Amino acid sequence: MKISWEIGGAQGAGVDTSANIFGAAVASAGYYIYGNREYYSNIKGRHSYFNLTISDKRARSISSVVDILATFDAETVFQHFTEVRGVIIYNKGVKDTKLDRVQSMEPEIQERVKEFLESKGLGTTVADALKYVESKGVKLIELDYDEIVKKTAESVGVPMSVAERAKNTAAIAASYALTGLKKDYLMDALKKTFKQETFVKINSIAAEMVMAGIKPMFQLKELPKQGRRIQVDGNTAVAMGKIFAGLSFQSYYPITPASDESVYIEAHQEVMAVDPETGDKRKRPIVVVQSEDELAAINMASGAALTGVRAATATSGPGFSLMAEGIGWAGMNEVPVVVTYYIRGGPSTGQPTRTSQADLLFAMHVGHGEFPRIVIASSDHVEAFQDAVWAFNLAERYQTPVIHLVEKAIANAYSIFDVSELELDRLRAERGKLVETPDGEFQRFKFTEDGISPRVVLGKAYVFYTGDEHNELGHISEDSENRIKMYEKRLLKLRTADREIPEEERIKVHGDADARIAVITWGSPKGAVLDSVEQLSGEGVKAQVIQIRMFNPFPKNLVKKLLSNKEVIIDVEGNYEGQAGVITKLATGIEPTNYILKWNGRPMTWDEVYDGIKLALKGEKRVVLHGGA
Amino acid sequence: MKISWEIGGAQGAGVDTSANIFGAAVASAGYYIYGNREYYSNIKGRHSYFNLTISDKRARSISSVVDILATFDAETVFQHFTEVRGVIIYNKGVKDTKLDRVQSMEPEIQERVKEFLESKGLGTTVADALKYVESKGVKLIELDYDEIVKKTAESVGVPMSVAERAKNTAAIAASYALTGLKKDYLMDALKKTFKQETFVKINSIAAEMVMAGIKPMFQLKELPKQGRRIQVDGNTAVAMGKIFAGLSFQSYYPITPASDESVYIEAHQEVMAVDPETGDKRKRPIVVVQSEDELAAINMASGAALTGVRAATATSGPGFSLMAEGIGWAGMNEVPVVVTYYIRGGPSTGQPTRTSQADLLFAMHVGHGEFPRIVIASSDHVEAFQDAVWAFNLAERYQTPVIHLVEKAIANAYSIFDVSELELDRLRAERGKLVETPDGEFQRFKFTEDGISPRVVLGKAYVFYTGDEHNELGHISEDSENRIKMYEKRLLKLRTADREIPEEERIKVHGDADARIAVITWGSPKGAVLDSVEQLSGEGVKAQVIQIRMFNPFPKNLVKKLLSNKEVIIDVEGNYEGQAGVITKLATGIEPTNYILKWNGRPMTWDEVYDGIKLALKGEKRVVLHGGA
Amino acid sequence: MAVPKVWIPEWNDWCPGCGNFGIINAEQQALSELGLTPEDVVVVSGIGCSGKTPHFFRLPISGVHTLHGRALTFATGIKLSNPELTVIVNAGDGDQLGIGAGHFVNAGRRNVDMLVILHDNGVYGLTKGQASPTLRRGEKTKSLPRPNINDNVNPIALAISSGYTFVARSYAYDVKHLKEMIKAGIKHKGLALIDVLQPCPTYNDIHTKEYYDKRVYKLETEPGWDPVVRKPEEEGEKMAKAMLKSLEWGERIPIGLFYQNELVPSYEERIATNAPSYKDRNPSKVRFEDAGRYTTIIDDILKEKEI
Amino acid sequence: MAVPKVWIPEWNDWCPGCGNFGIINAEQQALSELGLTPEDVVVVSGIGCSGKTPHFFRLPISGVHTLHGRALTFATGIKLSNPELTVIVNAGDGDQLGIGAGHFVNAGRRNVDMLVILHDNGVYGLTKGQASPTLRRGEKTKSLPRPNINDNVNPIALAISSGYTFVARSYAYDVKHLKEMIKAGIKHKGLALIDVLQPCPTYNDIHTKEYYDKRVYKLETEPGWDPVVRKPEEEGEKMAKAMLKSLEWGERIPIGLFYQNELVPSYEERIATNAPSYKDRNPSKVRFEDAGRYTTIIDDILKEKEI
Ligand SMILES: Cc1ncc(C[n+]2csc(CCOP(=O)(O)OP(=O)(O)O)c2C)c(N)n1
Ligand SMILES: Cc1ncc(C[n+]2csc(CCOP(=O)(O)OP(=O)(O)O)c2C)c(N)n1
Ligand code: SF4
Ligand code: SF4
Ligand SMILES: [Mg+2]
Ligand SMILES: [Mg+2]
Repeated sequence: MKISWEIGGAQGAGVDTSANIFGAAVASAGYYIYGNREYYSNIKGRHSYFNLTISDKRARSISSVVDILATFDAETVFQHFTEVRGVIIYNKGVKDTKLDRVQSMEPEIQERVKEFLESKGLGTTVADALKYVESKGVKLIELDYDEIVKKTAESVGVPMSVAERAKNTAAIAASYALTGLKKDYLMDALKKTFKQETFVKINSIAAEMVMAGIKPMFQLKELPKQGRRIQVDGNTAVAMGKIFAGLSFQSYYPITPASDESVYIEAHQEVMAVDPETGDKRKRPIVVVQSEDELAAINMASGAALTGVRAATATSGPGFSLMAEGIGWAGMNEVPVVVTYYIRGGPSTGQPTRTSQADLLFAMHVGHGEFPRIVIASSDHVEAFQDAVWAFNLAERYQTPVIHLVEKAIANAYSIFDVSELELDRLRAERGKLVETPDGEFQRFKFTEDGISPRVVLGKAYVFYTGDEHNELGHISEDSENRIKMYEKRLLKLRTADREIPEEERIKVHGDADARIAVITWGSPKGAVLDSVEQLSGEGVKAQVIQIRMFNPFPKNLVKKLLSNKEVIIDVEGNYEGQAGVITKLATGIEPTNYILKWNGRPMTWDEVYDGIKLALKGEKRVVLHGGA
Repeated sequence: MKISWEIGGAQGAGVDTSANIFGAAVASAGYYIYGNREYYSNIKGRHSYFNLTISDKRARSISSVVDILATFDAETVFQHFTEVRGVIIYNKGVKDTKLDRVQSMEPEIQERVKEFLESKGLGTTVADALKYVESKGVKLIELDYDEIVKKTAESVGVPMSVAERAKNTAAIAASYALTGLKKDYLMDALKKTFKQETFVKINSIAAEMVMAGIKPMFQLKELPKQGRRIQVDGNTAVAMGKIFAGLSFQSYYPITPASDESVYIEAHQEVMAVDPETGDKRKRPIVVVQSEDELAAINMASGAALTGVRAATATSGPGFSLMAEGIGWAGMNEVPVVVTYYIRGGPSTGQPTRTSQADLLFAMHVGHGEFPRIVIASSDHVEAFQDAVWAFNLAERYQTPVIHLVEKAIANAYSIFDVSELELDRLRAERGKLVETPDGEFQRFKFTEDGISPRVVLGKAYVFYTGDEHNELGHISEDSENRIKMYEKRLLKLRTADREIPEEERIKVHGDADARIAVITWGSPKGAVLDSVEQLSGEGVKAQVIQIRMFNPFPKNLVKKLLSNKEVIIDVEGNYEGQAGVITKLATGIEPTNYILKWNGRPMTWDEVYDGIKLALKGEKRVVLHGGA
Repeated sequence: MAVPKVWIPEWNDWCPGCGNFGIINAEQQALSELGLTPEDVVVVSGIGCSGKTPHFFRLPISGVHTLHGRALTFATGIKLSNPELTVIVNAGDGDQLGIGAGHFVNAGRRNVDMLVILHDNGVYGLTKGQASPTLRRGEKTKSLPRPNINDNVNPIALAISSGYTFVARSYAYDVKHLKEMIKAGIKHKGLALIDVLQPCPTYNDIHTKEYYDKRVYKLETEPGWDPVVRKPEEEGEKMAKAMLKSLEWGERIPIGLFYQNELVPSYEERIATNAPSYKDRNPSKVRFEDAGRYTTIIDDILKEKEI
Repeated sequence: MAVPKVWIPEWNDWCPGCGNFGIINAEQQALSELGLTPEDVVVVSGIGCSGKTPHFFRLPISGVHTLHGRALTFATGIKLSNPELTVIVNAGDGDQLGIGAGHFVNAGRRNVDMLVILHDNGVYGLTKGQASPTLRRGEKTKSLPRPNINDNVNPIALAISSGYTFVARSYAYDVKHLKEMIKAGIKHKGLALIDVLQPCPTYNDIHTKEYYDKRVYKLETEPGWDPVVRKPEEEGEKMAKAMLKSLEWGERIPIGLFYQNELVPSYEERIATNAPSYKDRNPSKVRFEDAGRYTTIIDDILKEKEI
């Protein structure tokens, strides 16, 4: 069972809060949710929307087809009406609004909507768009937002301006009424959100008012919940993972969609921990520095890492570009530092608030010169947490920067899942060859069989670091023979990692092992891919999904083995070049036979992937996805 | 006929000047020269040396085996004695110097020399090293530098401190005497260098004094010279190419080994040119800005390019890392800007004064997001000039940043060649779709069939640029459909370039087409590869050399065709990963069978490549070269 | 230049009441009043709410919306290659004093003839209101979880110690004053900075219109205030006075001209000293090719290297 | 900490007569006289001749030779993670005021308790003598093809306007004075800068030993010179005085303390206000794991997100 709900309005008009209230209500009734947030690089006025999948099982993707669309304004109707198959909730007041009066809509989009409506022989008002959907069987729920606000204000006895947000509650309440769930959950959610009594009152009254007039469309029942469930977005999941794993230093420079992670950590600058010496619970501090730029951010983190703390930074494309030199220094000096790389639309400033998977190859090659860059990628919120932990372990074990890829589509999306999925008890700290009590002269860059030297922190031995090529003591060396060995030593660590880290941990395999079709994917598309493959499986088309979790060192033997008996290999990813496909080809010699690609900045929906796979199976080599307003 | 001459001494003690004087003398006699300069990242005191190949034909590589070694100090003897097969010229005063007293020598190197001498049952003085080589048939020429200085000073009537540099002249003069060439050329060279009469006198007297006592070892004859010849290093070759091609704006931040290019341009801030309107010769200015950092350098150049001037910057690894974001902006805004990328040893600060080819993959992927980066690489000084011109044409034609790779081994090496090789008459300016007199509204990013839009410069039409995704007018657009098209448009230019630029121009093929052996190479190793293949050819081993000049767009069809009938494919390059091999494999599906790699910071010599190829043919998969002190 | 047939300004998506409206209005009025033909104007901006300025112009100008922190560097390249253009930089306080502080300082060393408008709103607007480098320690604007722990940078003192030759402050809601400052800044020969106090009603709930309205006063009304350097000897003293004045912040906040010194040669003049042809040959107008043939006479250069 | 069995200092490859020798000597003497145990000292450096400083120490310290322009950022990370360390930054004028100017300025806003030693030689030494940001316009040092066309930056004024709380100048060949300044800078609570006039005999043929020897005079000998802020009200006036003084350059060049203000809390103190546990728990010494098990109690955090 899955319901797709969408809500939209102008940035700053309460879309997020509304989506959260609605989500919380539904989740309290025992449902799982996956939610995606879309917004412009703008503070107020541009169109933003939230898209939720509600499910009795764990939800992991959104859909192109919307069951219930709740709209705050005319633009939302114009941008989304063609997606809806169930109900549209709209404001009576915008019915006559003409397309060309919606100034916040970009001219290109207006143009397209206009063409569409005209091609159907319709005019260009909201009413025309609604007429179109109605003809397709979509139900319309008209609310008079102004009237609702007025009535609410009157009944609570406040000025209309104070009751303004009752509009939003009206849209949610109408949506909620359609689910068939008992109203208590919504009322609780409103209470939790609005805390202050007057506001709770305003919103509860508005909700009751609206719900009274709406008949349920679905018959959702309350579901039993076992254990604890949490709702987190990707930024929070990573932040929590880092904190759990002992993060003590985080530097960052504000950037969308990375900074919310750091802001979250800033708000949790002290965490409770057990002191191993005494067994007591004590608070420990986390230093968070908002630096002057990303050059500073990466280098501060490296500096911190040299003192032995777990140190990280988080950024997105433009900031990551600026970190290239610093990451190289960390590579040269074998510094265990973690960079959480939130991928957004590039190149350059690109589409700051939209998703992308186009920075994979850059992450693999960042910084001049050859050195080991470990690259991992999370595909959902549970992995985002776990990989944040994993990243620190890898960094300390292999003494090299670890780049943890998380896309905007994960960062700003959220899911509800059971805490048990995090497997907190299974997670262990690995500190590699850290020497607690060094003795005598310390060769920080000692040559060893596996390329990994014993490590000591600043303040515990006399150690030297330099970005120049150096000898085992860390002093500058230009000797050509030392150069050959020290250079090789660093790269040897990557081979050691390749030998030590089970390839099974570097990919996740889903679906049917005997299938003749393989789907390669990574990161945020995974949920959509699994849902589409599940659907296809129901239709008798079996496929095996290979989700790549670590790109460097790449699990080449296992991937090669898995791919070698496949007839069709479909690479599904959010970029133009098929970058994971490129890496796969290079590592295994096997090239995908088909590509399903998307670079319009919107996350993949499960149904467009489903359609894409079908097209691929019909022989289309390169399917480009267009979904999402 | 080839003679290998080497001279060494402490940084700051006149090694370069001496090598230049010697080279000029020999060149005046009609010989070609290829010279390589090695030095530490240090101003005074560390070991530096110059290695020259003198030849009657165009010289293009250096050799591991030295015919004449001229030494200023003990360290040079210790560092180089094992390379010599002909003569060592040394200072009597250092004979008793013990290895462990040479403080400027790095401990690792001292250790190795010590082991070597001890393994031969010798002590560790200079005399011991000399004894060893003598036993191998090497001749020794002992000069008493102090005595020479003293005598010279006396005869000119100046204090000894003024005649100090007579030492250097002594070493050169002894070397020159061995060539058998008539002394006038040396005397002329001394005159040209020292200009001031007293110094000319000092040095001429010292030279005469030394030459008198030395019998020629070679019988070099004066050779006839036709046409003009020039001697240029790589920095100068690129600078000249840029100036020729109309460079009007160069920004840079000092960095080895790039800044000499900009310093040269700074010294030529006005050049004579024909004014097309009047036909008159008039000076035109070149703006050179030493910026505060490399972020500024790339962005100033992009800004300049928007006004229609030919604009460039030059840097090396650390600076290039800092340019990642700026290059992305240029890609996004379709700015024709040229970045000359001097590759030195990385990662990080690495080996600032040593060569490398390890930044190729980084250059190919620099900057977050997907956009066309055109990457070309020069393999010698003539190409360095021509490619500087080519780079501007490519940049203007495809309206995208062009990265021109030049390694330290080209930048700081020089060759003597005939001006006619530059083919100045053949070189033409291509400005692509530049619109001189735009009319009405200008769509700077107009969609076109080939992805290339008409371009207008700032000040001639109202145009907009932004690093955000934009519409045809250059205004920010987040529309998902515009995104798909505009993104594709930019990448389409790469396909257009791939279609338009003849693949024959993107590689150079040398040697035997029917050979079963192919050697893939690029950049500075080319000379050594050609010389070794020539030698092998004389021995009946035929090979075809494929020199890659353009990595993006890669000439995949031609390379594939050339490789498809080969049994052995040897990739020769100056890095660890075999990066050109990686690119070749990805583009053609064909992987090199063997690798000859070098990453110790020293350029490849032709004889070590020769040995390497032989080892490869014997089945060694991966030959790692160690040559060079 | 032909005026575009259709000049449709972009929809302005700043928040209602944003101080940026005042800035763009003053800027447009200044350009009009100076009678500058728009084709000669290039507005270069950084990244942030302020960075969108050129897109929102209602006058037909050209706009270059660059990278965060880098506007000054692009502007420098543009101006030096085509000195006939009027180049104005609009960028935020985060942009110029945080990530771009290195360029901000070093631009002072060059004194290129441009005007820099600093949108000083105390926050990182477009990234949702984090503290910018002009927010004072202890201040807690809307988005901050806790009071700001960084000290602020003083843009006036910083500009003066970096070598800016025209340093002023204005206020976004005093459009007339700001317009006059902009005109003076454009007319000034050399690098001009106007620190514009710009309320951000969305995120900065401390430095609001109400806050400034009652504090701001005009330096020109201060008896004896004369910030213009007329003789080299006056330089040090006028700098120091301006710096001292710039520390005044509290119940009274001065706006107006803090310092001006046209005795310092512009970078363009300095280039012309080294390359006299720069005086009368605008690099962007020199033709380096003639029907594809390069016009450079490379012979002299080759000769230097002839062997 | 166990002293290394073999402590062999690296061979020092600075040019004979380089001012850096004076700096490293003074620095070592200062550390010895302060009785600091070397294991607690980390010398962080940039790139350039000056950047090699930690490698050339004869005292057993730890050294972090970082990137060009970035020394301050690494140092900040080190110090904040282990506040018990004594952190000293040695870096060049190109390093700190050119490529690193953004960090130089923004470090002032934080006031982390560290000492910054600026090797002020007027040139980019290691890249062969180009003009650095402290070289004045019109000066032509040995490697320049033409006189410098950039104005210089005044490190003293820049530091003060950026918020440094200890700002001094010294001279590489007055090792005693420099040593005392270094000691004072280390003892100062907050961010300290010492601008060290450092002759580069190889490339700077203007600002030589001879040049400085006859110009340098000590501020402490100036009657009434009192640069220390003792009450908040004095701040503005003392800043302005220091700035005015910093403009003195010519026949007389002042060295000594220009400005000091310990009333400003250090960044460490500010962090402790937000996270009181920082006061007594050095992050680098907190154990986040116990035999592999994480010690963090994540429950409270999970609870916030429970649905
Ligand atoms: C290199 C880089 N880092 C971070 C960002 C994200 N970013 C966009 S706007 C902005 C801050 C804007 O603040 P400010 O410069 O004060 O401008 P305002 O929005 O306040 O006008 C930041 C940090 C970016 N675009 N590029
Ligand atoms: C990003 C980057 N750009 C350029 C360089 C090259 N570089 C090495 S040292 C140096 C300048 C050194 O000057 P300064 O900082 O004044 O130090 P000094 O050598 O004078 O002590 C430069 C530009 C570099 N290492 N990294
Ligand atoms: S966030 Fe602030 S600065 Fe940005 S547009 Fe809104 S009010 Fe203006
Ligand atoms: S170049 Fe100058 S600064 Fe560098 S070591 Fe030599 S004298 Fe010192
Ligand atoms: Mg701001
Ligand atoms: Mg310097």
